[in-house]
Amino acid sequence: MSESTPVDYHTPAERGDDEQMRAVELALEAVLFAAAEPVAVRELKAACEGLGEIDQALLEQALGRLQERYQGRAIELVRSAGGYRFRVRSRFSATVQAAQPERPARLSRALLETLAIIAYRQPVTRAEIEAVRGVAVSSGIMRTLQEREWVRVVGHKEVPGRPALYATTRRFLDDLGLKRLEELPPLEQIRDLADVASDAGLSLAPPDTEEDAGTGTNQRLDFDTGDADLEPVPPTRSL
Amino acid sequence: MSESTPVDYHTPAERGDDEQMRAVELALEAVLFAAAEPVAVRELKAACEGLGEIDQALLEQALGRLQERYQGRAIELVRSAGGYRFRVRSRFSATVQAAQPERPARLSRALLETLAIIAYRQPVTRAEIEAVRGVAVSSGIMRTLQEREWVRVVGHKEVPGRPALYATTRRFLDDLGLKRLEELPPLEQIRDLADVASDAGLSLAPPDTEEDAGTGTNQRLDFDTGDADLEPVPPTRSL
Amino acid sequence: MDTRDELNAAPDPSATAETGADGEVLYRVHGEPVAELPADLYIPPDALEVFLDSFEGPLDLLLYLIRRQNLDILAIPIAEITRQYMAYIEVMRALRLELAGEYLVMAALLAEIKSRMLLPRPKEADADEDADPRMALIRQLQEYEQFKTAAERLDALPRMDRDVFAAGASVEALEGPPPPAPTLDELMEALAAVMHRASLMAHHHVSTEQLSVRERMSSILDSLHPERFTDFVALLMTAEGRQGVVVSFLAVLELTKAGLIEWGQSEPYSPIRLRRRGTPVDDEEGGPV
Repeated sequence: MSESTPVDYHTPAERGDDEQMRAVELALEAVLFAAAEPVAVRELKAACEGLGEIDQALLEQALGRLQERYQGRAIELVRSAGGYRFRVRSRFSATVQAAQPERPARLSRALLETLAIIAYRQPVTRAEIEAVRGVAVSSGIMRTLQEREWVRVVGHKEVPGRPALYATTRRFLDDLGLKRLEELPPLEQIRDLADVASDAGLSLAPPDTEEDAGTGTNQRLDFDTGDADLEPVPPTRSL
Repeated sequence: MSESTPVDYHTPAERGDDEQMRAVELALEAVLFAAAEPVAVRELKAACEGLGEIDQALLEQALGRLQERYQGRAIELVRSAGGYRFRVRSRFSATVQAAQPERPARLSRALLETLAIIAYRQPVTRAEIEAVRGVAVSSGIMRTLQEREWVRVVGHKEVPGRPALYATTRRFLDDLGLKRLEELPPLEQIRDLADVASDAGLSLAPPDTEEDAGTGTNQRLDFDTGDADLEPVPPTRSL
Repeated sequence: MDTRDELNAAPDPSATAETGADGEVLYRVHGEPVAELPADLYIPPDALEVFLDSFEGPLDLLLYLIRRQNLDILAIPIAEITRQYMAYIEVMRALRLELAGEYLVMAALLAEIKSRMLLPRPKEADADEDADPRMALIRQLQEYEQFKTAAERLDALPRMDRDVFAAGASVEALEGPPPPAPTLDELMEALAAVMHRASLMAHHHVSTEQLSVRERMSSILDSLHPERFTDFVALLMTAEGRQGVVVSFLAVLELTKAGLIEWGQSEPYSPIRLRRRGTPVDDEEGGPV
């Protein structure tokens, strides 16, 4: 069928491009498909070793070309916290689901609530999670969250007993297709008690932490999630 | 000609093709990239449900187009015993390797658990593995286990969607230095191990199955081996 | 304050005196059918509705009680909510359903707030936080609701492997040494971890099956063909002696039970034959009517 079809699907713009760009593009393609997990920029660079000087601009250009290459296809190159990955475009999700009918188990409300508290309040101790939920958090849930690599222990709180401090991971963001925590849906505002309890100057400080009055509405998302190696966030390309 | 269409990488031959062919091609692309193992023709057809009448010829034509589409790219569509799959071209193997210089010397915990469950519960579906682990099993893990030839698909469960049934291989036994699967320690022993968690002194030596003459009768299978189970013998006469 | 005393004091029978149970109704509580309610049990009709939902804890239950009546958290009618809460607790206890300790603590707290609400307060402190005994609870409820909503939104985000799928390709023949095969110890440790978890989750039961049967199941399944029948006797591997036969037989039974194979016989008393179940839809639809 491909009678006269050229072997290579170069767009006109590429015709004159040099060999290096093409080599880089293919190397990236190989690595990205082999990983099936987000690949950090650092690793992408490592893949291009031996292909000459690869600076950030060249890498980004190659990624851009790759992205372009899959326009109109069933898959797309996307970026999340951990780096770049190919994924099936969401309009083909139903097709994939039909072919893989084993749907992953639903997450329990207990797990989701625990995860939400960790995501928005991190780093947070188990006791703090329990204070918000009003019930004990089962060990099973904490283990499942860590097993799934959505949550990890990032340190210990300097209080008696030195309880573990939990935070979300890069994988958590990757699995939700997010680049950073700030992209999570904002927390619902807590309605101001002052509206009702008014004039007497009710303090709205949360009971546990004195210093950050108004925590209710102010999500502490500026926590370091290891964005370090994401450094050069390329401005959203217009492709 | 295609020179003037930057978004869509249609080859000239495709110009006149109908929408159906394109839709089929994309559906196949989505399913093939999302799958952890080769996808059988039957499954590929199932994925095209809703795209009109799909006969063998059309399917093959769509696969041919897909194959062609990746000519000159870093990946290729290949056919093996189990069906079709995308594979990184072998000349990019080194590139892939270079990108993950700190290749983990150890197998991941998730992979080990999955492998262990397959060994003890085979033949087993992915959903069943997930039910035991309490955590989703990624396609990447299933792919790795099959690439290492420790696990293979031995059939499909006759439930909606016909999920693949996984079993361990000869090679798995070889790599573990076992002659038979039953040389693995019995589950009770592992349960004890689980209970004493950190007790390193526990013996993991395989049990003496040889002199266990009564093995046949003291199976504790979790179903009643009475005749009842055998009753629905389908009267299939002409074969 | 003694929690139990509080609970026994509640609910106030004068509130809604109507017995909902006649002993014949089948209720489902947390999915478990409850055949009979104790005859002397006082159940407000609204409490029964509540049973149909399951709650993540006392805060969740309280929120439910508030929300279903379109009440404002900020102006929670403590006496009424306390009554409904206690009714729920009481029924749960009467049904001997396991109740987390937190529910009882909350019951005590509600009772305490309720009684403090009855105390006369100094005038000038009317709107003072300290003066309103509900305030701490209200804040807790608001905060919980905030995260309950956040959890729902989190769940609604497109998630990898559920709503979106990674695109990958296999890699073959990597140069250099592949990662090592697992050692038996590693494998056992991993399995021990799973089993530990599984027993925590309690719902999963891993029986002590003989591995030989499992292995044989795999090999038999692999040797069978969906389109051709194989002699049952040929599968029994008599060469392996009695034990081999038994193992094969059990494996066949297991496979039958799992619906993975089907049996056929061309005529009565002729050899039993087996094939893998599932005739490929496209290839052949091979059965007679």
